[in-house]
Amino acid sequence: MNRTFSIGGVHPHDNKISRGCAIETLPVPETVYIQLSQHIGAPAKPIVAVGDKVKVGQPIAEPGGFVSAFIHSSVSGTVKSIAPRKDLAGNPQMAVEIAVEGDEWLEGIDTSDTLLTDIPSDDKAILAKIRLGGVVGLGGATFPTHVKLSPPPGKKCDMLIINGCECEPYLTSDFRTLLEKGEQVAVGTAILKQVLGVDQATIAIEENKPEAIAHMEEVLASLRKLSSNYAGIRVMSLRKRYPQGGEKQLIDAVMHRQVPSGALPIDVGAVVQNVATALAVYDAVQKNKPVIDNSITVTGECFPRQANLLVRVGTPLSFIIDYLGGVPEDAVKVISGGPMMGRAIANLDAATLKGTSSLLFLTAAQTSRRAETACIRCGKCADACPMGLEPFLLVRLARAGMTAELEENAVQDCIECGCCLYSCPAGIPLLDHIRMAKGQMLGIIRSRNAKK
Amino acid sequence: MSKFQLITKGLVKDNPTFVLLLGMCPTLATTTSAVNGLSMGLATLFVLVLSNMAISAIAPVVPDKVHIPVYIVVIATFVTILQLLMQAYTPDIYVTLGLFIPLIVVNCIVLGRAEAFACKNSVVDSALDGLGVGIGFTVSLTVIGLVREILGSGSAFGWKFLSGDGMLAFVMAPGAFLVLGYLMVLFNKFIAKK
Amino acid sequence: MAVQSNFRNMVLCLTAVCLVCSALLAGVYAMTKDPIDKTNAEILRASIGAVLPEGGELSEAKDAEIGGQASEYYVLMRDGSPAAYAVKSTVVGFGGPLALMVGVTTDGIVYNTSVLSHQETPGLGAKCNTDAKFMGQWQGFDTNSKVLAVTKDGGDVDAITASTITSRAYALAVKNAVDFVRSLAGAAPTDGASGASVPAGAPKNDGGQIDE
Amino acid sequence: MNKLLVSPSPHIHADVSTRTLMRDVIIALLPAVAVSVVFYGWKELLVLGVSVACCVLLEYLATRFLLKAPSTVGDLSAVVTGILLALNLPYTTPWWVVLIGAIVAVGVGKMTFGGLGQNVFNPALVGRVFLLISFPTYMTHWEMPQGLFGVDAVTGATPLGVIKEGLLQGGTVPQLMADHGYSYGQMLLANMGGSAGELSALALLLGFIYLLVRRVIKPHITLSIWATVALVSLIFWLAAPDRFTDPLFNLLTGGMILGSCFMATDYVTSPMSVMGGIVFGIGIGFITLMIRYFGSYPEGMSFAILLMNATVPLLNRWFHQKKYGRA
Amino acid sequence: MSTTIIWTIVIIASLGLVLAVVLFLVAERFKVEEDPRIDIVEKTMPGANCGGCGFAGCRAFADAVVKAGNLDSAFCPVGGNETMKQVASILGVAVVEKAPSVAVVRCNGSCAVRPKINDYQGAQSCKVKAALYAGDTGCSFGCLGCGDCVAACQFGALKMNPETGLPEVDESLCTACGACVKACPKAIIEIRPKGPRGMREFVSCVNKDKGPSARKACANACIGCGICVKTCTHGAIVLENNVAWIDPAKCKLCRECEAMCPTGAIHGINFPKPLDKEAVKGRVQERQKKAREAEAAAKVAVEKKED
Amino acid sequence: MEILLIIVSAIFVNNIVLAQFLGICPYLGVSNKLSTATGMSAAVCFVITLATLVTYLLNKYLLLPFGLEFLQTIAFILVIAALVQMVEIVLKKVSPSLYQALGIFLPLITTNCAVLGVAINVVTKEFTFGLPSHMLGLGEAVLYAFATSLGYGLAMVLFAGLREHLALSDVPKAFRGVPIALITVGILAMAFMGFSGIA
Ligand SMILES: Cc1cc2nc3c(=O)[nH]c(=O)nc-3n(C[C@H](O)[C@H](O)[C@H](O)COP(=O)(O)O)c2cc1C
Ligand SMILES: Cc1cc2nc3c(=O)[nH]c(=O)nc-3n(C[C@H](O)[C@H](O)[C@H](O)COP(=O)(O)O)c2cc1C
Ligand SMILES: Cc1cc2nc3c(=O)[nH]c(=O)nc-3n(C[C@H](O)[C@H](O)[C@H](O)COP(=O)(O)O)c2cc1C
Ligand SMILES: Cc1cc2nc3c(=O)[nH]c(=O)nc-3n(C[C@H](O)[C@H](O)[C@H](O)CO)c2cc1C
Ligand code: SF4
Ligand code: SF4
Ligand code: SF4
Ligand code: SF4
Ligand code: FES
Repeated sequence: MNRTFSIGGVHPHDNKISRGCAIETLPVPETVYIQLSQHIGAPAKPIVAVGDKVKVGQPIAEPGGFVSAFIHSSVSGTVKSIAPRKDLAGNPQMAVEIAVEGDEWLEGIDTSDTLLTDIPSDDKAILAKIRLGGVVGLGGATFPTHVKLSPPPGKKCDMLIINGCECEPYLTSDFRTLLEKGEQVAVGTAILKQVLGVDQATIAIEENKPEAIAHMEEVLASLRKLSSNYAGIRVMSLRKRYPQGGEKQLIDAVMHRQVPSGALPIDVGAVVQNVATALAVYDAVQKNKPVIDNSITVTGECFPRQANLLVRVGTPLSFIIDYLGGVPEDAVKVISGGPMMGRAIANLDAATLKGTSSLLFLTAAQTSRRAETACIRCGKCADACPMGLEPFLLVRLARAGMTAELEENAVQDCIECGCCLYSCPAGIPLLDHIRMAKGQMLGIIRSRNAKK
Repeated sequence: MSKFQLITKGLVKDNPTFVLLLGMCPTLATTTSAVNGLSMGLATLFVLVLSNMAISAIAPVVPDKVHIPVYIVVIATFVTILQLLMQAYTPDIYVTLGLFIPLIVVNCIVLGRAEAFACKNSVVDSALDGLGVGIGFTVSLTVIGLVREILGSGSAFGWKFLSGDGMLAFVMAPGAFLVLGYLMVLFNKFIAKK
Repeated sequence: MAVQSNFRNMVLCLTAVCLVCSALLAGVYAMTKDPIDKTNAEILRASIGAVLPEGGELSEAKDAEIGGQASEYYVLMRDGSPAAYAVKSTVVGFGGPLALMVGVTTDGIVYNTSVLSHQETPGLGAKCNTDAKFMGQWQGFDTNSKVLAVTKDGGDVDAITASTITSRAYALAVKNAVDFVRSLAGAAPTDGASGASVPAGAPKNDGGQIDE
Repeated sequence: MNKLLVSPSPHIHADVSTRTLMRDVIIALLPAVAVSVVFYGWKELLVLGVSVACCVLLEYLATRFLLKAPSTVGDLSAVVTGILLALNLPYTTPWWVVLIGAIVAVGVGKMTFGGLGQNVFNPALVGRVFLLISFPTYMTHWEMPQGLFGVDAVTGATPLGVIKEGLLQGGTVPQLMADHGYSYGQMLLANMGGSAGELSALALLLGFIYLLVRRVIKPHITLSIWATVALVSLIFWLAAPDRFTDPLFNLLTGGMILGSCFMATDYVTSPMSVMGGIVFGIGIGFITLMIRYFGSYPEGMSFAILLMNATVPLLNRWFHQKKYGRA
Repeated sequence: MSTTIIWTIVIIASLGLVLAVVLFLVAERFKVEEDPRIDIVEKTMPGANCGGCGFAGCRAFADAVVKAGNLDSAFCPVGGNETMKQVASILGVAVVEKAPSVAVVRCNGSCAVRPKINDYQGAQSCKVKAALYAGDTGCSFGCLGCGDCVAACQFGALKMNPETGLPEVDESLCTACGACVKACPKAIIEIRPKGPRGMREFVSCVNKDKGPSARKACANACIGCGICVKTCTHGAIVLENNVAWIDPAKCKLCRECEAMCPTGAIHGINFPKPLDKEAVKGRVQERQKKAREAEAAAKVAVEKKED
Repeated sequence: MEILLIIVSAIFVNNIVLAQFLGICPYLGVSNKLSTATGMSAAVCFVITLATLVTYLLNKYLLLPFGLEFLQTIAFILVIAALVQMVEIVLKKVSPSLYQALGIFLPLITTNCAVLGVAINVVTKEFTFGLPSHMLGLGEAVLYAFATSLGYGLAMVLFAGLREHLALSDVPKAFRGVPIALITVGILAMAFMGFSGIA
């Protein structure tokens, strides 16, 4: 029996209907809108002006703080405007509008397909490249990778985990990346391993992706023959269970360690990076290629054409959709990300971000929420919660505004995986309320810590 | 407040049972039938009126720090007198109500009226106040007793209209709570119209 | 409140109130003592009278041990010799002690019974004090020909529906009384007649426990 | 598509609903219902019919007129309550007593608290215990129909009642068991006497397994009741086999199976955490045996469940799910 | 008999005596430790415990003002000046009157003028909705309509108007406690001085979008055109981030801005007479024309001088 | 065995609140929160036990010898009132923390009829416990009083748990507060009837 995490979890049907679609490259649109806030932390500050000519891979914004990242132009052309533009939630966000002219890349970027397996030995230089390449976590949180790779002094990393779980239904871009760019991911992993100074790295893949597991084992076997850099990297097959890909759950599954509440993975000696992040690290370090594009799964039973696309950052969603045949009649909801954690899109004119991983189209029958009825205290939400929380209780407390009790019952630990709401037979909007309560609680905790 | 209001306020506005929630123990324990409820109510009324009068008479000279013990002594005296009288003249009722006769001493209604009203008002007003609250208490207890008797024994004021028994739970402890609970809802809804 | 407290007026006031109240109480007590005694006596007499035939002269209470418990009985003297006995007999019923006054004539026939106090369930065991059929069967119950046990146990006492326990206790109380009267008369206890057996050394049989 | 639908994640939902859960419980109860109708005939049907109809009707009326909300009868929980109440009553119960029971169960036990999910006591048991106290005659006395398995069923008492009475009269357990010809096989298949739910342990267990397979309930509460009953009665039985009945007898008689499989497991009125559930089960098992052995009621399952229902808020407070990353 | 009576009296009286002594000791040992004024002040407070004053409930307020001995930094918005006067008299200090205030909803994008472009499913809460997306309409600033503010108001002063989909304030009930302001994730509600006889002039919109997109999203939006600023002769209107705001301290309630606003985003309430838009408009235009002429004349004069 | 019977009988079978109807006012009044309910229960335990001890002695050595049983009510209540006050003083002085936890409930207890009720019951009622009915001896009396107050605590804590739960439930408006509390106690009392006859 394969390993898995020890608390909670659910088994939604995985519906990976686009798993057979090879990654194809989407044409470059006429205009891209590159948002200045594509990562957790402070928005980047623009370093170009309206009218400037830019090339592919040219930095157009620099970090706006310690936890922040570079942003590069994904196309070549002229900067048309730097102004608020509605993001996919419809909220105005600063974005750089670039009219595309040709496809001219910045010098120094290696656009060839050659696999470079020799890893530079200067860790500082590697980190600088990662930082300058604007690499952020592509597993969803878009946390600047160079920050994650510089653990605070005194904290030692025992294990690097490459997160290839892709436990969300429908999503296949990580899977395709592993199949098609397995070598690059492996090299990226070796780079990360070296920077972190760890001996062990695990590429964790769920058992429903046997091709990827086999492929990665092959790739690693051949790489190990080339260099000792690749010793200590292994592939681990995990049982299929959502949210296996959640950092905390993955650490539990792989290392049998649990990250204490409020602590970081590094506190238990773990660093988790997504497969696509590893690829981005490879590109940045070996090829000098910053994050200017990423793979996006476009899928949904009602959608006419399944696809995994390599898309330039800043491409309008409508461009992608039109390219594949337009929005189907019966789709009511378009989701950026998976059906469990993704965000419903309110505005199809918005553009992609570095972290966009999929566009999922769902019909009313698939997605409609059940009418809310009374909680029957069945405990299914608590059984499902991978953090061992009691969502039914948290919601009762949240509705009554009982802050002290909410903290006691660890609302701040919720990872917003959605297992609770998914499982509830009474259709109670558990996570909606918990998310609010959690936000409020984190605010309280933060201000309390600030006072101390 | 007019004298009339003094007497009637206990029925609805300051109903000791349904509004003030005082004297719950006799309310629940002695209302197995309408007659029992009525007797308990009257017994309490007797003590209420007399102790209210006595206390309003002596209140002006009672030092503040001992007023509770003094009032308790006064109330206990009347309760004991009541006990003796009942033993002598209504022994049946005395046996039925049992422990709850001496417990009138600690019935919060009695001490409550002493504290809240008698010690600040004239003897006559205090007597009327005791009478009013006592009537409210008596009526409530009689109604509760009546409902429990009808449901529990199939009779009303001892007159049997069902050949068999009623639902026995109503003459026992659970029924007391249930009847009071539901009557309270009805009271709030239809009589007090809160 | 009008008066400021100090040691002297506090003590004085409370003591004075106590004095007055106790005097009042004492007065009422003195006043009601006779009526209370009389009422109690009347109740007793009524309960005795109800279970004994008319006429004759009733003795004072006499102490005795009945059914293993300290109790008392009264003798009805007619023409200088005992004609009947009123025996107070207490057993444990369903809900607690069940105290009866049992009238037994010297020839072992139950004249009548009455319930002095009980704690049985209203509507069930409590019917032993209200159910005409149940109460009626005791009048003239001849212990020489009938067995003092409920029909379920092979006796001749019709139990109250769904209250066998109370009925059994009742029957036992009567039996204890009859046995006592027989022992006064020097006769054998009813056990022989009924054929019911008292398990030897049964743990609580001296407590009026129904152990048959 | 003109307007995009927007909602917070997750965007898909498991295909269980309150209604499907309740439907599964009803399906699980069908074997027991069938057996009882076969054995007791139309009288049992009447009890079932009155109980279910009245529960559903009352829920409908209460939601519409008391709560002034859309009716919730569609969730089928009132049907479950109705069936369980009926299975808890002797088949001879007059229809109007069943009616009162249903009114108390749904009216007092459930709707007064606000309907599905809000009640703290098991509604069917509130109904049953109310009837037990109010109409002990009907609830403990009935005539038996002709036995199907060649058993001479003449007395109207359940094995538990027979043993209790017999012990009071100085009998011993083995002697009473032999006198009445009780056998475990018969108790498992069809144990004549008592309410419909005490009839066939096997039919009930079948339903229980169905619920487990469908993942409607988890087995911890039921198992902890059984374990407690078995263990405690074993101790008593070994100490005084004449005075106390044996574990198997206690597991197979009375409302033990019905109560432990279907009534103690009611979501609404049982603890949320597994540990709490185990303590809950231990409490039920223990109190049941104490009442059976020492109380004046022959059967203690319903009281035990109701009593432990009252402890559920405390158990929920004291026992929590194991949390991730917390000691 | 008589011994019984004597013993009765002796025992009860001596019990009373002992008790009195004990109670005296109690009285001696327990002097009041807490400032009794805290209780008194607490009793005068409205007891809503809403926290509108900035303290954790009425008791905390009472405690704080009694300890401080003055009312300089304390004001109970619920009880208002009435209560504050009473508290002041308890503390023996003077009270500074505050202008009575009331909550004002600064969004007038009713369902009719603000077409929906999205549907929403989820917990009916503005906060949840706001965290998710900008709102069902093109306006990312306007009211979300789930009524968090209504739920927050302890005084029942807010109600959702189903027709407009916007909350409405019942001024007679509103105590200006500000709970709704805190509850609204879109910062739409503002506490404003009530104004003379309740008359108030305010911009009922907070849309910071540029004119065209604001207009596209909502017909009643403030488009930041600045006409009102130009109209107001008292300098009461500030235009910032494409949205106007009227300073109640400077506003003279002339209603000229209201008449001039091209979208109707400016609202005047509780005025005795309805606004005759055309008349006021004419008047303002007249004045502006004159001003322009005067200016032009002045310019001409200046130019002439220079020449 | 007898001790066990006294305890079981006092806590479960004849539960002071659910079967004897004593001390209902504070039972309904201070059971809103589990923490207060626990504090109140502890205070009641202490006072009932102590008061029974004192009144038992008072009755035995002062009232009975002089034939003054009729003074039980007045004498007991006086003593109880004084006792509660004294406990308050002593507690405040000896253990301020305990006073913080229990002291606030003491004034409530004076008018709690459970205290007087148990005191009177102990000296007037006959008890059986499956034995010949008899009056309680001093040891039994104190044990009985203590067990009874434990029964009060049990009923109180259970009830407080239920009420805290109900406070967060959607109880219909008309039933909220005292009515639903009463109905809950009613059902609880029904459940406690299961213990009847345990002896
Ligand atoms: C404020 C903040 C600070 C963080 N600091 C660190 C850090 O110092 N070291 C580290 O390895 N990860 C750090 N992380 C990254 C988190 O551990 C985690 O990888 C990230 O939030 C994404 O996880 P998720 O996608 O599971 O939510 C930080 C994250 C946040 C939000
Ligand atoms: C519920 C949940 C599910 C997740 N599932 C995945 C996943 O399937 N694959 C993945 O790479 N990251 C997943 N993540 C994000 C990881 O927690 C983690 O942030 C990420 O692997 C860190 O790598 P990155 O910094 O390279 O993005 C998930 C996070 C959560 C909270
Ligand atoms: C609440 C309740 C109270 C009862 N009270 C009595 C009673 O007072 N006396 C009695 O004999 N049986 C009483 N019983 C019935 C006994 O438990 C038992 O069922 C009955 O006595 C058995 O006798 P039977 O053969 O007449 O059915 C009561 C039962 C219940 C449920
Ligand atoms: C597994 C399960 C067991 C149930 N058991 C009962 C029961 O014993 N009694 C009852 O009235 N309802 C029962 N119900 C129905 C429903 O949950 C119950 O009426 C609620 O207590 C009503 O709020 C059960 C439901 C489920 C899913
Ligand atoms: S969303 Fe939060 S509460 Fe819900 S299951 Fe996931 S971690 Fe638990
Ligand atoms: S899953 Fe839903 S119905 Fe079940 S306990 Fe959780 S919130 Fe309640
Ligand atoms: S409307 Fe707002 S400010 Fe006014 S009382 Fe209600 S919450 Fe307070
Ligand atoms: S004013 Fe604010 S809180 Fe009120 S309904 Fe609108 S968005 Fe929600
Ligand atoms: S009457 Fe018993 S406590 Fe109030």
